[in-house]
Amino acid sequence: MDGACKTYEGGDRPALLPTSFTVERGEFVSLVGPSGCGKSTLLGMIAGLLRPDAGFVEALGRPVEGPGEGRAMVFQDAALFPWLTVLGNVEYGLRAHGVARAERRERALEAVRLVHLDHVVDRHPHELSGGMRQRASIARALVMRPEILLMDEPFSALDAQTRTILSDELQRIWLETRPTVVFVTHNLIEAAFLSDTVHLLSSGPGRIVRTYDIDIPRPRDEADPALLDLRHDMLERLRAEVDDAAERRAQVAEVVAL
Amino acid sequence: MDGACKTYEGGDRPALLPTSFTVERGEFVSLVGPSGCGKSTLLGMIAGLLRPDAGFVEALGRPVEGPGEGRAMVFQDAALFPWLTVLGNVEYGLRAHGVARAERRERALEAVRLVHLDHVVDRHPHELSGGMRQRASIARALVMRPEILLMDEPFSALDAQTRTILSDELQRIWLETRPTVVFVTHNLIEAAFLSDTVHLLSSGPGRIVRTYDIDIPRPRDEADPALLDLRHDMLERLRAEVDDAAERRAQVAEVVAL
Amino acid sequence: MSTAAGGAGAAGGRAVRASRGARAAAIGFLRRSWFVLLILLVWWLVTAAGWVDPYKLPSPGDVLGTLGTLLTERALLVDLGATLLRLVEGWAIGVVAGVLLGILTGGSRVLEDGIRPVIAGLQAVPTIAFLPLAILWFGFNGTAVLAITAFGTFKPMALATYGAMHQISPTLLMAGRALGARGLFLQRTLVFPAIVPSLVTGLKMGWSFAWRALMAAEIVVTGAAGLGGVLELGREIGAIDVVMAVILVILVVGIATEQLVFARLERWVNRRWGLVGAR
Amino acid sequence: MSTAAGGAGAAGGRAVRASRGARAAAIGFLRRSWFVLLILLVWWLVTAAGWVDPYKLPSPGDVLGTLGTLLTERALLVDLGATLLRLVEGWAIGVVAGVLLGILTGGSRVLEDGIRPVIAGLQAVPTIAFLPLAILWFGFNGTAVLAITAFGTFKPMALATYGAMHQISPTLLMAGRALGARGLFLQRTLVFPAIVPSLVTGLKMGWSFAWRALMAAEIVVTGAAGLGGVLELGREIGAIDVVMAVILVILVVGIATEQLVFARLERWVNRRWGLVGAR
Amino acid sequence: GGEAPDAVRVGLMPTITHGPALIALEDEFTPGLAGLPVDEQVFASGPEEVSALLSGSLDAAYIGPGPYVLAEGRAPGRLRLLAGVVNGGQAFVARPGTGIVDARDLAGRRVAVPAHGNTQDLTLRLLLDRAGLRASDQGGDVEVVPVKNAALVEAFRQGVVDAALAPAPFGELLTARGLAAPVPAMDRTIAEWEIPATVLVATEEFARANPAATLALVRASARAVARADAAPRAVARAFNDLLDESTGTRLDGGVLLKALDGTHASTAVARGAMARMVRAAEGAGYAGGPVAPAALVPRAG
Ligand SMILES: Nc1ncnc2c1ncn2[C@@H]1O[C@H](COP(=O)(O)OP(=O)(O)OP(=O)(O)O)[C@@H](O)[C@H]1O
Ligand SMILES: Nc1ncnc2c1ncn2[C@@H]1O[C@H](COP(=O)(O)OP(=O)(O)OP(=O)(O)O)[C@@H](O)[C@H]1O
Ligand SMILES: [Mg+2]
Ligand SMILES: [Mg+2]
Repeated sequence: MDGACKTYEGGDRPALLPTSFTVERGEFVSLVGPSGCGKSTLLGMIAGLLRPDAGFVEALGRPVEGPGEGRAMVFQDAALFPWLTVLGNVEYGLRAHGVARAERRERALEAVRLVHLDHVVDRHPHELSGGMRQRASIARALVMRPEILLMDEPFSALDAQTRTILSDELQRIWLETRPTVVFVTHNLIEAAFLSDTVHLLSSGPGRIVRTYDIDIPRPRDEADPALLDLRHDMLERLRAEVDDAAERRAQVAEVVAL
Repeated sequence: MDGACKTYEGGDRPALLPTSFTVERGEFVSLVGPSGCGKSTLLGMIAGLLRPDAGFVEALGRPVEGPGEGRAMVFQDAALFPWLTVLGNVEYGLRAHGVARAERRERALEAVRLVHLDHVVDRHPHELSGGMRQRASIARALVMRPEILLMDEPFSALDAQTRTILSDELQRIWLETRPTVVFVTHNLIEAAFLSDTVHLLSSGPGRIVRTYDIDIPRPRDEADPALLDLRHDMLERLRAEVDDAAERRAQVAEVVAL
Repeated sequence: MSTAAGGAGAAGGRAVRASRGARAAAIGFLRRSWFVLLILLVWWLVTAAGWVDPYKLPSPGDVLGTLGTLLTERALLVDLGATLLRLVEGWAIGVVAGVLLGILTGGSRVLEDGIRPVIAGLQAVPTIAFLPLAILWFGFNGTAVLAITAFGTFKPMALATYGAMHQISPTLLMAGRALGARGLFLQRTLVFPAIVPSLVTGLKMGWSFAWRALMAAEIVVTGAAGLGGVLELGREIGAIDVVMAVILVILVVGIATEQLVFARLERWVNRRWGLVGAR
Repeated sequence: MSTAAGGAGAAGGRAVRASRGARAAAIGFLRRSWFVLLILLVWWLVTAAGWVDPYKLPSPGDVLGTLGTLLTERALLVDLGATLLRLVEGWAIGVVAGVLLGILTGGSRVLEDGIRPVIAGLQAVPTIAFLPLAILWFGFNGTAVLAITAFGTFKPMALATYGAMHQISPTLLMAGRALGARGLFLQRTLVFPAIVPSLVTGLKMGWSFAWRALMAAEIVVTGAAGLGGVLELGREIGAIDVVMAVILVILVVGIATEQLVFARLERWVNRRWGLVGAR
Repeated sequence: GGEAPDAVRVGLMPTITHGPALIALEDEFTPGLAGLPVDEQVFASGPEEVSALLSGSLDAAYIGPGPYVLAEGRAPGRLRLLAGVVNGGQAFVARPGTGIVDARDLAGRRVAVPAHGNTQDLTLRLLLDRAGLRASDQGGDVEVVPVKNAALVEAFRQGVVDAALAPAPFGELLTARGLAAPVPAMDRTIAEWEIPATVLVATEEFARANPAATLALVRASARAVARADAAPRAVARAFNDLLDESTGTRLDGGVLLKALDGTHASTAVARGAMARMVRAAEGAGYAGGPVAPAALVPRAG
């Protein structure tokens, strides 16, 4: 609880300019920006999976030197291990940390229950729907009891309805467990709906061009007009940001489709 | 010019109920319908690539017994031969028909000029953009001087702008050469913009549920309000048609995105 | 596409279906075996008509007769057993060694870049060329043959492992690392299972190379029991029927292994790894 | 990702870049050859220190010396030439026969379903097992060896062709048929070019099997000139240095073929077929 | 073929028991046979020569009686026995310390022969038979192990086998290196049987079509046999020359001469000896069919 719990100063990667921002403990932050602007790169650095060329990342008061240590990540395509069952997937991180069998099982079942997957613990990933897979992936991250949860477009491979349902569930889970969340998405409504803060990144060499603080009380409703206004605002801003004509078209199409 | 130049009576394929329709010589007909309703199957039967289980297909006064014979086809993903240049691809059908080298070259160059690809005749397909590839594919069909041109979602793999440009070009080419065209698409605007007649197919077991005759004079403009009205009409009709809830959602999303 | 059968009346439908099933099975059998039957027929005709010297091509009956004699009098099953034992042993050693080397060194670019070209180079040399070395190092006995078989398996397995490791989804690796897996735990619980589907294909390849190395070696080192020795015996005494009988045995073993072991293993792995649709 | 170098001043930039280039090349070389160098060093140390019987492992120098002697006195190049000629001939025959069979019969389900299992079965039998038959049918001379080499190549090539044909995009086939291509024209101008990229991989596989079949055959049929004969001779007179010299020659030839022929061919085909990104 | 051949293709093996063949190649065949030049081909083993003869790539060959007898059983009447060349030429040796002095001591032992069905293999079976023993592939307890001549030294050094019936000069070579000792009792028995080491055969087809050349071949071979019998040193030299040419090594002249002691160049073929070979082949299950007694008698014209 010592104020700034995470700071980032980016490297000189071609597509990511030096970038700094801070996330308060327990805060839900979204990163939004055009494709290829470096959102995944940024998240990877926070996770400790990528090393910044310059600058540094600090999490929970310590500099990030590798993965793990209270941070967990959820990927766009779930990235479940196909040879393990749902339970096996959820237990994996605990096994990696040498948690004893009994405790492992118990914690995994608890996490699975949290995402409403207790009826399919023995299924393999290919026997699940896309939404179930993504929920398993979230359970796999939550079971680590992370203080920081990193999510890289976790819902973008899903259809609109499943997406809405999972957004709702994520809000519920977040309200229950209150981890710090850094959430990457293309979906402005999603970002506005879930977050305390939304950072807008620029295209090309990524950097933060605008920050929105969202004070709407939770639990929120996706149809809330305040959210729609906010989305409109962000959309305008994004349009202005995407300078290249071709990119703007693609971007607009993408956003309209949401 | 003997009135009904093509008649189709469909087989009992699980996903295609017996279907009949007639296309006048020189007419531009579009087939629109939900995914999996049998549009490609139908087109394949007209092309002579698939055999109906029952019923028969007649083209140019003769029953269809195999591919060729005045019919040419354009596929969704262009389906160019990657080992041939643009010119080689366009010449291929002529080679298959034993057309002499000199005539082949001349006709191919003419077709390539018609689709504005004369500057890239020596490139291979992977050196072309998606739109150029699709134009090469159209040239490959046109060079056969087909009386009937079959197009299976020829523009669906392209981005919105390229799509619009190619639609315009297709209209121009059609006005110049006036083949009979059977055009399959998901894009209602596209269908309305290009066609004399649009047949709406039902989902599940495919059959024609509605036929629209479009009398707007050519050349047309995609922004024509009459077209937009028509699209709205078709969209409503399609919505009603797609009964399964999940399918309706996907369908609507698809249509909205166009 | 069974809708075509839907037209049949309900009464008697079962009988119709059963006879149809039998007919379909018969057609399926013919479809897969007409060529074998054709070969057998031509073989039989040619030998029965006396068009070829039986010294050069014995009749199918002669070969079967010889096979019977070999099975009863020479205890061919002992030779077969010895060969299969050597094959499985050598292959297993080669597989384990190749996969271990691949996994342990495939994670590091420096190790892989140094070792992989050497193995690729060695794979370009027919394993049998190393037999003289093996005989000098391990003696003129089964150990040399085993070593050659293992070595013949080792090279393609190591190369298959390297290849498979390059195809692991980077996201999967990231997911594992993000969950705290590292070092040997990562290799054992993520890298290895991730490459299993590719390895199954590699196993068959390795088996094929193992057979080749083993047969070539057994033909030279003929001391102990083994099919290679019988093959060489047939050649030495000019008994082509013996040679063909042995080929027949290897053929049957090969097809049985493929059907009963590898095809099943592949199907099981593909199901478990959720690759059914992908193939 | 050369932006890192962008910080260097314009003056002297070229020199810096050149020396960097040289250093990068040196590092690249070391990266790929440290393991070879390590092996050579250990080999040299072990033999120089006298830890192993030179009868079992001659020193690198001895092997090179023997190689020199073989090259000058036994005209090893004649053997190498004879072997390579047989290899290329047998391989080419096998490739043409395998691909032709695959293309001509792969288009028909009946033909493929009958023939493919037979070839797959034969591929399970080491080609060398057919050598006694080949000797009886073709005589004890180069023809038998050639036949075995060709047969050894034929089987995997035919199987690779079948496999490749199943991977042809159905749309491409439909496109060709819609344009009026059929029969032999279709096979020649569509099916064949469409499978070329897969065949290039198959060619390497076939080459590998051709080498194996040829060496195993040459070791048995030692009459004419050939590396297999030299290898067998080395074994017979217990001259391990001769064996290792021959292995060295095969290794160099194998690596050279891979680098100069197959890798280039593959690169060319992948570029021409637009598969650069896909690999 | 019906047309006249342009050369007589004669096969032989690079062993010392083919001594007369080596001499014949050096001198006797040089002027040709009935106007035909001689094209010599060197083979590694008897079965290979048989394959070459039967597949038509060879007209005549110096060959061991074992492979000849087997060929007669499998392809009757295709070959013709022309004349004897060398008798004897094999030595029984045992590893020191095994205590093998007689055939009876071979019970439970491993004995090397060069190849299945070759002259030594058949002779060994005769020896075992006389001692009331059987080879393991005939249900007995003596293991007959095929070991190629070149691998023999290594096999003895590693103790893979206890004894060997080896063609000259490999038995003597083992003895000279101290890896084995002769077993005189066995050698005496073998000598009594007068088993040939090498005979001269031709394809029936060639002999019929070219009687003059066949006769010339037999005569030239007989002259070479006489010379070899008179001058073993010439044989040793011719052998070493051939060895040197193909492998770059020469064997110790003393060993070669000692080996030649046990050989006896002669055009005669002891009828009983050939019959014994047939019996051994049948006993071992090698014979593809019965061998006509007439095939065991040399027939030049
Ligand atoms: N492994 C890599 N090697 C080289 N460049 C990379 C690599 N990964 C990403 N990049 C580049 O870095 C830039 C940022 O990529 P990143 O994946 O972070 O973007 P993103 O914002 O996540 O995009 P998206 O929304 O499409 O996921 C892009 O230009 C990309 O091409
Ligand atoms: N080769 C095939 N074998 C079996 N069923 C097929 C085959 N091809 C298509 N189908 C089925 O036939 C039905 C019609 O397919 P078709 O491809 O004609 O649909 P479509 O209208 O073209 O759909 P889309 O808009 O997605 O291209 C679908 O239910 C499909 O699953
Ligand atoms: Mg990303
Ligand atoms: Mg379709």
